[in-house]
Amino acid sequence: MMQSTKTTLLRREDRGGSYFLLAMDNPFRTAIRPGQFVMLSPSECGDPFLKRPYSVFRVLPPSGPNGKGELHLLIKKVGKGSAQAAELPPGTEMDIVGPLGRPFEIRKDLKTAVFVAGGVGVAPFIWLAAAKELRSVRRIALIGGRKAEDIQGVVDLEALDVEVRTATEDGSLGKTGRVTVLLEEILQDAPEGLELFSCGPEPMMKAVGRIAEKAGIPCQLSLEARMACGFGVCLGCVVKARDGSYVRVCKEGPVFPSTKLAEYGGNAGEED
Amino acid sequence: MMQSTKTTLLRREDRGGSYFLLAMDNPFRTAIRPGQFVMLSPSECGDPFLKRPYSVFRVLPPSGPNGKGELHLLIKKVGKGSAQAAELPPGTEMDIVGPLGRPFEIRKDLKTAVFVAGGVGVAPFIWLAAAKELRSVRRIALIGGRKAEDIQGVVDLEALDVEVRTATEDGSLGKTGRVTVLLEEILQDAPEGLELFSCGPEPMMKAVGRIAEKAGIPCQLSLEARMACGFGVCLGCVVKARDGSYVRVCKEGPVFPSTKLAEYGGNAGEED
Amino acid sequence: MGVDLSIDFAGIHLKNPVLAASGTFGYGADMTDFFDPGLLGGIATKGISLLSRAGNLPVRIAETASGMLNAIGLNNVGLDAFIADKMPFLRSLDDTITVVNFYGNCIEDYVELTRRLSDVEGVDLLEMNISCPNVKEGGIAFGTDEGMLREVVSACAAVRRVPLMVKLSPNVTDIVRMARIAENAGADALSLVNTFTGMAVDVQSRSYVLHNRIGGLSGPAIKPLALRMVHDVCRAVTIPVMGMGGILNAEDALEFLLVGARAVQVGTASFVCPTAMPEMIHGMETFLENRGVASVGDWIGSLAT
Amino acid sequence: MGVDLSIDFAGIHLKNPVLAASGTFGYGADMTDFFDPGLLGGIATKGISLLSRAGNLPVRIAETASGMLNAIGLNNVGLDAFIADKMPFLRSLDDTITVVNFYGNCIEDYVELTRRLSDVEGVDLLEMNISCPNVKEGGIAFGTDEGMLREVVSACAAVRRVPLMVKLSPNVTDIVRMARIAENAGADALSLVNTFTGMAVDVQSRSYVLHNRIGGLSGPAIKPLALRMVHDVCRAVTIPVMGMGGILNAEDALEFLLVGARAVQVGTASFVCPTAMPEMIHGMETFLENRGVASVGDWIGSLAT
Ligand SMILES: Cc1cc2nc3c(=O)[nH]c(=O)nc-3n(C[C@H](O)[C@H](O)[C@H](O)COP(=O)(O)OP(=O)(O)OC[C@H]3O[C@@H](n4cnc5c(N)ncnc54)[C@H](O)[C@@H]3O)c2cc1C
Ligand SMILES: Cc1cc2nc3c(=O)[nH]c(=O)nc-3n(C[C@H](O)[C@H](O)[C@H](O)COP(=O)(O)OP(=O)(O)OC[C@H]3O[C@@H](n4cnc5c(N)ncnc54)[C@H](O)[C@@H]3O)c2cc1C
Ligand SMILES: Cc1cc2nc3c(=O)[nH]c(=O)nc-3n(C[C@H](O)[C@H](O)[C@H](O)COP(=O)(O)O)c2cc1C
Ligand SMILES: Cc1cc2nc3c(=O)[nH]c(=O)nc-3n(C[C@H](O)[C@H](O)[C@H](O)COP(=O)(O)O)c2cc1C
Ligand code: FES
Ligand code: FES
Repeated sequence: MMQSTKTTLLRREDRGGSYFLLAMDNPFRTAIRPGQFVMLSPSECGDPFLKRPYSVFRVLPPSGPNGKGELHLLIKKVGKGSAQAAELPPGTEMDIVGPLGRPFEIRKDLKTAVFVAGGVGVAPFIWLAAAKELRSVRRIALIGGRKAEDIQGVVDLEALDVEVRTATEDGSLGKTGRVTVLLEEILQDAPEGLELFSCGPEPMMKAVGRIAEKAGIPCQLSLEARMACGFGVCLGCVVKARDGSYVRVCKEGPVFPSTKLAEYGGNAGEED
Repeated sequence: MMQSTKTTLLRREDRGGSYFLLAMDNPFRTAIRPGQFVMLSPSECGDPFLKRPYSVFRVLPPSGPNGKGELHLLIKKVGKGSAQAAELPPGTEMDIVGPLGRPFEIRKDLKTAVFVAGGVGVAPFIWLAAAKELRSVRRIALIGGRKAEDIQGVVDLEALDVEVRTATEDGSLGKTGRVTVLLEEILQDAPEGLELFSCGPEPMMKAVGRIAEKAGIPCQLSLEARMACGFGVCLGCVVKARDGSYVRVCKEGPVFPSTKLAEYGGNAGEED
Repeated sequence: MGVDLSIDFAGIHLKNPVLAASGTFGYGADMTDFFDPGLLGGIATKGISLLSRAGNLPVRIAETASGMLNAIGLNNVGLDAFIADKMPFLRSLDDTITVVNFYGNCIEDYVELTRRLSDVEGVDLLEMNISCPNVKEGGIAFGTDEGMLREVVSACAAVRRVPLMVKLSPNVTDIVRMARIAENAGADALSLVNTFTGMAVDVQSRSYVLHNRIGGLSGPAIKPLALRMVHDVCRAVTIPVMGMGGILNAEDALEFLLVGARAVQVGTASFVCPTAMPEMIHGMETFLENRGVASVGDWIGSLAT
Repeated sequence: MGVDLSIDFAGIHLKNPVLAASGTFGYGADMTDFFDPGLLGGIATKGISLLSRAGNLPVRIAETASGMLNAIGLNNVGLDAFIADKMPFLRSLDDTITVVNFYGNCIEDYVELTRRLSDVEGVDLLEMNISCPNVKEGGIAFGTDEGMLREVVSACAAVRRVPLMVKLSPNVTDIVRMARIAENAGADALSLVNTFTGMAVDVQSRSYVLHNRIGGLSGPAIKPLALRMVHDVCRAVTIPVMGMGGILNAEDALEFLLVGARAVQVGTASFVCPTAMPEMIHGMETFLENRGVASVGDWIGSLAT
């Protein structure tokens, strides 16, 4: 059940580079599933006009009888809204809508979950890695970025016993190159009961989708899109499905099987 | 010399009812004259869109070698901008333009200065009362308002040895009735070298102007108007002069001799 | 206590004058998590065409100062699916009226839609969209060309069996003229405004933001423009007017009513604040009650002139 | 380093493409406390009429979401006082061009103003204001009626001795059509947009906010609308276009240049931030330099299509 409500900023944690974590009261009555997101208004005035979508990074359970629990978001400063969010003092009340969207699906027979993340795309995998259903599953996170500061979430994932491998384009951390290089390595081992979960820049996800489909491995992609509402009514956030129709990233997504999407995987998008 | 600059909010002081005082760094190089105002942006985002004009209530000199001095404004919460200003945490940076407008003129032969203020219109009189040129002048402040909480600035004025008399329409403080009743009393004594200085709601100032002109007493009025720029270029803030032309409240004013204005004093505006 | 918020609109009883605007509330069932849509005076559906339409390629939206551009391109399920799949829910909302916004490529489409929608149980009001700036074919021309406007409205008015409301385009030199033409051609009511044609470009990529290049501007940015148009049209026609454009809260809605609109539609506000409409209804009630206005009908058109 | 910001505009050398918009910068001397007006590419004066005008009764302005309405009503000192009292300062700004915005009640006024202003030393460009929504007489009709537009532009073009720029009204169905008419009638350049007609009402007093009832909307709210119009006009005419409407910063200005404007005017931004223009010039330079664009001329019209 979606709610439109308010939350209070508890603290802000600098994560290096242009990344930061916002911890706020979890105002939602419904449990948040991994892959779901919220629409957050980083300012109390009408500027910027629209809320911004952010993946749920982590949820902390209520502590104490009246505790509300905490909701954490990992945010990269890229424009007006995120820059404002980076300046909010603790105690700020913010408008928030959530939990939104279709979460990751976790198959019963999943044996090895590989998270392929680019930059801030790592955000949903902390909460996914923490999922009860994944406790006895081997979890590997492949994180890529331009430079070291773009490799986020490593400590958070390792704390959850996830195997983390990293790659940077400038070689400043982990392997030199793109995250897809790490993925090809994993696929050579061909682990059993494998599924890919990917989130990051569009070209990266297209490449991941292609690799997955070539290898015949199931792959779920968490997409981004410009959103006006976040809950399915504006039809602004669509992406083309393989059947030619448009599907809403905020409602049918943000998580899609790669095989559902026209421009991810298959023969599409070979331009990368 | 006007400046467009930034200032930092130092503290906010509740003054009862919907009144509060904002203390900020005085960012201006030029001395601020009594009656001048500033244009203040109460928010860092573009909403509300325009700055708001506020009279200078008090200026504190720099203390210590690097001190900037302080600028104080007395603000009444009436709408969006003032409501936002009331919530700003100390430390907030605000855009500010000033000092603006024509100040009160202080005649050499002034013996008794009577300030006639309505509500937040008392704001400019604290800084006027503190003026060097007025030190040896008898200063009387007549302050009116609807109820007790609307009578502001009394302690500030008394601290400057100003004689303060008050009137409220509901009788909750001072005389019951309008501030003009207090004015009529003063005029019966007909003190020597008298001049009126008035600021407050339009109907009040119109009445004061009329009384002054009937009694042949000079009177300066500090007007309000909706302003877009505050420094003379938009021509939005005009008021009709007695010669039929329009004069800018932000540039030729906000302080005008009552005799200059078409709708204040003289035979005009008898509707009150 | 209790302010009477109900109003008669073109012979239809509205329990309150707040309706969801077309294209911003789906087919009525998408926002039930946030509030009971049965609280609304009415719901205008996404624009329906004879056949389903996929709409425009993304990017479809761009944020602007106090507003947004959209180039959805009338993405909709098509008439048959609408009647079969979407009407049942709308019909279930007893005293919340259903306004079906519809759109054609040519006069024949409009006429057929009018005819077929008139027969659908539960359709209270037809809203003819001749003003969508986001589709390449006919649509927009009907809204900006006087002759075509007259023709399409006359043709539909002749076959309507429920009241026909014409939704006017603001992208014209003289909207009052268009309003009069629609009235004379037989419209039972008018709604305005649709979105204003606008554009966004990105200096980083040196390209258009929207795939469609142009989009329709909505939200608070357009409120002063919409309010002027609603004001002028209300003074020029005798049929009722539904006003919209940038309404965020009760005060905004009361402004449109003050200048003469008999009801309002609320669009973009619901994206920013999903509960804007129920809060607005409540706020209107409180405001009118505090001012001693017994019925919203007394407020409508009561601007001092 | 060093980006060449200079540009040729209708045969006039602009040292940079940022000009103060008419009605928002007085006669050039009011904002010297904030910055040296000689930094600007040019200054468009408040609209000048043959005789001085007092303008409209207050209230003249109303704030709106990301914008403002004004109903100043062309309050100005009149031609003679302008030439005698205001031109000396403008003339003293060596390489900042003087654009005289002017306004008449009838064709004869426009012609006389064109003739007389052509002879004034230091006037570089005439900007014909046929689009002010805030005066009751002729002005606005010239901007929205095709025949009158053709007539007034032809008449003035015939007597001009400095380049004549026609400032178009956005309150039309098809601004491209108006642009072509002005071009064919002999305009040397176009500027757009003037303000959009809007209204504000106050629910507390149940009355109009502006004494003039309607006013012109300016500021960021209109930027997407203005940008679309400038884009379309630039593709339709061969004479240079000066773009404006809601420009606040370098990025906004670069957007207008990107869609084809050869220069921009900045209005309302100066009220909100008196140093917006010099900051914008600096910001444009930095942006272009970072992108390796050597000359602003290379940026103009370089939108990927
Ligand atoms: C489901 C979902 C989950 C997300 N989760 C996260 C998260 O966990 N952490 C995080 O940091 N970000 C996340 N994002 C992205 C985030 O929403 C954007 O970075 C944010 O909206 C940017 O807002 P802004 O005001 O800072 O930037 P803006 O000023 O709005 O934009 C900055 C620049 O980015 C471009 N831009 C903005 N949004 C998009 C877009 N959706 N697609 C392409 N270009 C765009 C703009 O054109 C502009 O050039 C998510 C997005 C979606 C849809
Ligand atoms: C020279 C000058 C000095 C001033 N000094 C002070 C001061 O020291 N302290 C102080 O509290 N206020 C002062 N004011 C008034 C102050 O500027 C306004 O109260 C403020 O702009 C309101 O902003 P807001 O956003 O809170 O209200 P808004 O939301 O803008 O307006 C609230 C209501 O007031 C109306 N309104 C707003 N401004 C005006 C106006 N100028 N005239 C008539 N109606 C108006 C609006 O229509 C609305 O109904 C001064 C004004 C001027 C011109
Ligand atoms: C995303 C979106 C989709 C829209 N779709 C339609 C539509 O299908 N038919 C229509 O007549 N108007 C459509 N509109 C216009 C709205 O109904 C309304 O006229 C306009 O948005 C102005 O109101 P607002 O400012 O409250 O949003 C749409 C508007 C938006 C923002
Ligand atoms: C207060 C004010 C006065 C104006 N006066 C004039 C004028 O005299 N002549 C004119 O052609 N345009 C006038 N304009 C319009 C501006 O020049 C400009 O076209 C418009 O404001 C859009 O630009 P902006 O959004 O940057 O302000 C005026 C605008 C404002 C806000
Ligand atoms: S963001 Fe509105 S439908 Fe997805
Ligand atoms: S406020 Fe702009 S001229 Fe006075």
